[in-house]
Amino acid sequence: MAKTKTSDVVYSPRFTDGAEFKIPTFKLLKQDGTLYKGAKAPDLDRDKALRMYHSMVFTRVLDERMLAAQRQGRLSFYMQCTGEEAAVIGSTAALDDRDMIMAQYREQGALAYRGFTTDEFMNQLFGNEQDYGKGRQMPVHYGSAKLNYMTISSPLATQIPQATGYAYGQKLAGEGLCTITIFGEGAASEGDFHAALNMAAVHRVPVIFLCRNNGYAISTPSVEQFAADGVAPRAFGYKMDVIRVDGNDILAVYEATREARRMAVEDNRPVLIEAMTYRLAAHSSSDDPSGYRSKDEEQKWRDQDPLLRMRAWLEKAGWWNDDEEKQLQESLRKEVLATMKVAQKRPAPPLDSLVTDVYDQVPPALAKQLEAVKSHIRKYPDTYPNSAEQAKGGA
Amino acid sequence: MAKTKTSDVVYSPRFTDGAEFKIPTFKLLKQDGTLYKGAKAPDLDRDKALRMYHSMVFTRVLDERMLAAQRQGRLSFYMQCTGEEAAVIGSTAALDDRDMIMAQYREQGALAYRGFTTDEFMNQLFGNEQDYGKGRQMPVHYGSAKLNYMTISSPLATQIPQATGYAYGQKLAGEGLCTITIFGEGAASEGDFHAALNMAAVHRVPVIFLCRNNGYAISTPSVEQFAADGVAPRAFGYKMDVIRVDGNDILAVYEATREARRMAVEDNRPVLIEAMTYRLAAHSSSDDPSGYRSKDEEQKWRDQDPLLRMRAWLEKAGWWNDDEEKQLQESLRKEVLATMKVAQKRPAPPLDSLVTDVYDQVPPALAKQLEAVKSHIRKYPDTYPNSAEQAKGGA
Amino acid sequence: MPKMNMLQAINDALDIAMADNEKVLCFGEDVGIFGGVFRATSNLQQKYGKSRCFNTPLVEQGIIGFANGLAAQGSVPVAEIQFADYIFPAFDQIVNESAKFRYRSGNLFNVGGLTIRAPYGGGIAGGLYHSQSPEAYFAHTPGLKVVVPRNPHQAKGLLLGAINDPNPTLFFEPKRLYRASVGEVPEGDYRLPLGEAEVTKEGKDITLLGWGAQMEVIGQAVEMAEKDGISCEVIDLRTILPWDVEKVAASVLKTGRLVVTHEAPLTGGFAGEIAATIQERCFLYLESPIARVTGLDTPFPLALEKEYLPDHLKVYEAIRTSVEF
Amino acid sequence: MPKMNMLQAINDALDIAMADNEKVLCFGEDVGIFGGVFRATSNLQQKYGKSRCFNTPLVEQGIIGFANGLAAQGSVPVAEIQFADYIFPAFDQIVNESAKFRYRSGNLFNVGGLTIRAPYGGGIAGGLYHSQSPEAYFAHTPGLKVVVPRNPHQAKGLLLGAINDPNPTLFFEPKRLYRASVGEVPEGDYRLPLGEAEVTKEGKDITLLGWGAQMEVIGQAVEMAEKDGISCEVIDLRTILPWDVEKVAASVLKTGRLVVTHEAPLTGGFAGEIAATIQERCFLYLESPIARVTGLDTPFPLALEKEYLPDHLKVYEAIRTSVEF
Ligand SMILES: Cc1ncc(C[n+]2csc(CCOP(=O)(O)OP(=O)(O)O)c2C)c(N)n1
Ligand SMILES: Cc1ncc(C[n+]2csc(CCOP(=O)(O)OP(=O)(O)O)c2C)c(N)n1
Ligand SMILES: [Mg+2]
Ligand SMILES: [Mg+2]
Repeated sequence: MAKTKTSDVVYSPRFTDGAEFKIPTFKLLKQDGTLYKGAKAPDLDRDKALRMYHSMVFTRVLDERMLAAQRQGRLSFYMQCTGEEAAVIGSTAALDDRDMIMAQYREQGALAYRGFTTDEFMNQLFGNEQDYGKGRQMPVHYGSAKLNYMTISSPLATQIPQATGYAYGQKLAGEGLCTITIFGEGAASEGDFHAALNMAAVHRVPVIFLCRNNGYAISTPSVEQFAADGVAPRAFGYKMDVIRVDGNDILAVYEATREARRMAVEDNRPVLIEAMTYRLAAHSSSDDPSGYRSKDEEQKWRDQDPLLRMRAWLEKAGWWNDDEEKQLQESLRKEVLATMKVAQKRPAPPLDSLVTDVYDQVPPALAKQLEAVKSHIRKYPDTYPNSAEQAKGGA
Repeated sequence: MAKTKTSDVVYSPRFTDGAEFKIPTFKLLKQDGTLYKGAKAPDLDRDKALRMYHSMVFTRVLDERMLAAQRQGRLSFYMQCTGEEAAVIGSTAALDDRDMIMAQYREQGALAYRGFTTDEFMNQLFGNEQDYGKGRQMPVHYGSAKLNYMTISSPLATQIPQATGYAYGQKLAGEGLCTITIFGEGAASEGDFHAALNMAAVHRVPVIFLCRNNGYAISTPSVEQFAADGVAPRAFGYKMDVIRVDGNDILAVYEATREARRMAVEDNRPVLIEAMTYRLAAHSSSDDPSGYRSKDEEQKWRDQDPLLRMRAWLEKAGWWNDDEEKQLQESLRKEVLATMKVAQKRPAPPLDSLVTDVYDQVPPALAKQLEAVKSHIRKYPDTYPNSAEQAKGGA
Repeated sequence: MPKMNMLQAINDALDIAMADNEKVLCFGEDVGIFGGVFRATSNLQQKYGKSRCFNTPLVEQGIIGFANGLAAQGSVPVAEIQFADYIFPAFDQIVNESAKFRYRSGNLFNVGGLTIRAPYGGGIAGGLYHSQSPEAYFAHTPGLKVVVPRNPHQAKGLLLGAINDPNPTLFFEPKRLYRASVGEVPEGDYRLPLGEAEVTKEGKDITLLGWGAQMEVIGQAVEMAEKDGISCEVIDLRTILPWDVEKVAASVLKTGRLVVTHEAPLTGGFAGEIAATIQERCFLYLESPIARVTGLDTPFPLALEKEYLPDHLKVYEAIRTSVEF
Repeated sequence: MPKMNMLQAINDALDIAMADNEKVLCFGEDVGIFGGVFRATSNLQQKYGKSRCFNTPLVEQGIIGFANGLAAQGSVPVAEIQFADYIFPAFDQIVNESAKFRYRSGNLFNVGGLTIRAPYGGGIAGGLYHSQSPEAYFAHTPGLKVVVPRNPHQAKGLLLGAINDPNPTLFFEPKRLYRASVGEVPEGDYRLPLGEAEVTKEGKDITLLGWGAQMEVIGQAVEMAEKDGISCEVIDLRTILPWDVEKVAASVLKTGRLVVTHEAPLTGGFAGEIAATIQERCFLYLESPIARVTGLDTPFPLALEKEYLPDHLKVYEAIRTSVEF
């Protein structure tokens, strides 16, 4: 019901667009690896810090190798996390590993941090018979039940209200877990985003909304995506706590998410985090950004590389050095290449997977459709070389 | 692209939900008809003020009579504007009559102000052959091309992004006109609302978003609709100018809308207005509010009746008196009753209207379907008494 | 057995499901303290608390997105859409998400626990936005189940079947029957199978097929036809997707004639799918063209609702035409 | 006549429409300076300015809502949905609004100027979210027109037809053909009629019916069948709604056999509507059951796309089966 306090009354029309109410950016770490004056590093031990950094380097190496593989025609499609590793990995590191992650498609760093193996990555990328997704989705649509990483879905923003629902279920279950959903500033324009935040605030759901504001949605710059100062002020519309963070500063992202998680789990207060970052690579292997942005702009952000920043911090802490870096890079490169070669050779998923998982069980009419496909393949085995052998089994 | 100003940086995580940034309510007129201290009445001449007041009284009378007609079984359904006349009529009065109005369903006052005749109202309510909508929509789904009032559509919030588009077209046409869209605080939860505001802000569209925050969406109180302090703070998310106004204060609504219109038309700045008001009646003739709110609460708002408030102001200005009031009420009641009786007796829309207006022309297959219906009716004329006569004409 | 109307039967089913499994949640617009605009969720909040039965904000895409997430988490959401006409803002969440959740993840995740309830259909002077029958839109979407009950007994058993089915299920309730259809309803938990049509009357000259409120219409038409000496077999499809091809084909192989009826527009309606499948399965046995008695290819009208609806006389005429072909 | 691929033909049509009428606007995700992810709107912003060709925020329901409002105002919006798979968030604006705008207002208002363009269909290794063929969802919606071109010449003429048609029209572009289909395209403005199927090849033994990219598949199958001595009549439906019943029925009355093919799943696909209508219209003339060669009742696959697709061999087999029935 409408409520007004007398103290909140004015007698001449006063319009406001909220611009005077600035949301500051939270930062801890400078590019040279030192902390800002007055900043305090989060409570991270060496092991955890190195786990985070390893995941960053792994993600970078994976992205470089797989883009190259795509260019060589080994892979149909690829999307890089490059430039956004701190936002994705810093936030994941601040969670309980049992918390659910519902991401967009550019968050392979989160999965790497959770322990998705190189082999698991490759199987999805090549859609082979060991892909958990059974070769049904385009590359980078990873998922892992055991790592609590929801399978990626291409339609943008659909996972955002789902995260609200998932977290509501966690709240009822009472196990002290929460859900984080990660998405781009473009996806945040979808109606689903608005629904998700509003419902989370009304029902006090333990969910963290992490927006990677990387400046672009494919070719569309954020100034054509929204007129406001980023996505953060939308939280006010739902009375949701919000923080803006330097997305290239892994310590700040970690700290912001740690505190957000506490608010979500202990107080059932959903939180919006806007991580200001930049997509250093093309949107995907199908995209060429030179048509819509300048090399200068890219360079400005390359100078803010989140990996170099974390590395500098680790080195200053005495936890990392050039040799270790070289060795890590090399071993990861080797591992990625070797694993890729194996995965690429694995056979495609079985013909029966054409009809499984549509329902919990294959309905009779669909089973007949599969039989018809098999008998057709038996007639023209040369045209369907991948499945000709398997079709033989048919009735 | 991501922008940060150094001055906007913090070095420890600071969350905010914007609650400290209060949006005040703009008021001018007290319930006793005097102005608040420091308030200045808008520049309204006697004729305009009386046009506004007449529309309010007409709307109130219409609502009372038609609800009674519904109770008597003359009408299938009805929805009242009662309690919200100031929000609807005050805003409409501040527009150019050529501006487009895209409303929800509870805004008959706007149409009354524009000059929709009692007969036009009745034809729609009874869905007779003179209904512009050809008896296709439930009662209260009015529309008028000549009065620039878009035909009401039941699916909530769909008209809000449409208003953005309509106004964009007006901007290109360059005739200095704008669009206002009026909707409830419940409808503002739909994804379409978010899309509409964002697009309007990005494309600098001359559109006014007027939210009637009347405390309820059917049985759902606004505290279960959103956690924030009303709908107004959402404007910040889009960097849109917003004003909150006492929706029962017709002078304040008028003044806020007048200024909003100026901003929209002269500066291409879309504006959100949140009018705080209350639905004094049931949601519709099908609803009984006693299941979800108290008589006390209703009484509190009845004491804020916007009609009584305006009347008191008019009387203080010497523009209105008891006699005139009595006479107006009586003549309007008579007119509504008399017009209703005539409209109710008008025949239903012609049988052919079953298939017209689906497309600009009736497609051949659909014309055949109509023929089949006609020949069926000819076979069973007694079962379809309303159209039996017309079916005779068939092939 | 107690007598109930369809709303009571639905309320009873929800009550049993919530008592049986604390993971069952009911929510949607006005379903909380108010019990829904039709009162199908009456007393559930009072009984099971605000955390398990509650109002949502007015945003269908959010309701179903939220429900999808809950189901993926292992809860058993029963989401209400206030009118089937307002399910379309949630179309993406249903068609791209609910329906494809299990498939795209290779069965790592699923939203099998999801049930979406929505009143649908005409005959209540609701006009184009309170009368639609959108089942065919969803029936073109592999991964979904679509169920429509014809009376209180079926409504309770099928709804309990839907809630317990491990697949996302749309449950369309013929709102014209909410209070009009009254019948005996067994007490306690019972579940009718999804995916199975029911022969509600045997006959030999012609098969009549429908679902939901059309079953009553078929009943009246059949009564007239039987007076003419035409022996009618009547089938309630009950589950629109995946549908029971075998039972329908078996009947038509016997009778040689088929009339299918639904309220939705003809073009693209589900009767088309049935006719296409059955003409193929029963080609040599068909004695006359498969007839469809449906709404017109227009939005749902108001003043001319009576003329638009596929009523018993239109069905009766189709029977006669088919038999006299 | 110059040779063009389908993208160039579409770009040419948009260019002509914008030059011809300043009320024509093109917008959608990435359609501005970038010219769309497939480059169908290349150079239009450069030529006609940012106010007539522009990027929108990433919100399909907003894009179509905005377009509906523009059309109601008298503008002629050509809105792009980046992939047909992403049209579903706009389903409500299309099905409840665009389709019913004129009807519900008694023709006071209309959105006849609206055209919605979207690349659709499979064969590009796009998996379940970059391959869908959603035409049947819209074909169940009176008030809409649904058009699918088969080659560059048709694409340009039909798109100009759609933009100038006074009804809201969905224009689905077979993206597999965007660059693959190259052909002669007349210069300047020409408009192909909506609602008319085209007989692209005459024959007497069997009728083959399809639209979009399936026309190429039909072509290959027919070539095989004709080598077997089977004379095939080929029809491109072109407009799915409202569809040209007369032309199809006339052909089947002549040939006695019909095969319909589309990529979308079988159940609820538009081939069902066609089969249902034609079995009724041509009952006594049918020599074999009407066959449907379609996608399976599953989401669109990736690794097994080849096996899923209704390719020329499957169509050829259907022809043989029909003729040998
Ligand atoms: C509903 C929907 N619409 C459109 C697309 C096509 N699309 C894929 S990614 C993308 C841009 C997303 O931008 P953003 O959310 O900022 O994420 P980023 O790529 O920058 O990480 C678009 C338009 C889609 N996948 N889903
Ligand atoms: C998309 C959609 N969902 C649900 C409804 C059913 N419905 C009609 S009015 C209403 C409540 C609207 O509340 P609000 O917007 O606050 O307007 P008010 O009635 O208070 O003026 C609901 C849920 C609808 N018409 N459209
Ligand atoms: Mg982005
Ligand atoms: Mg309200």
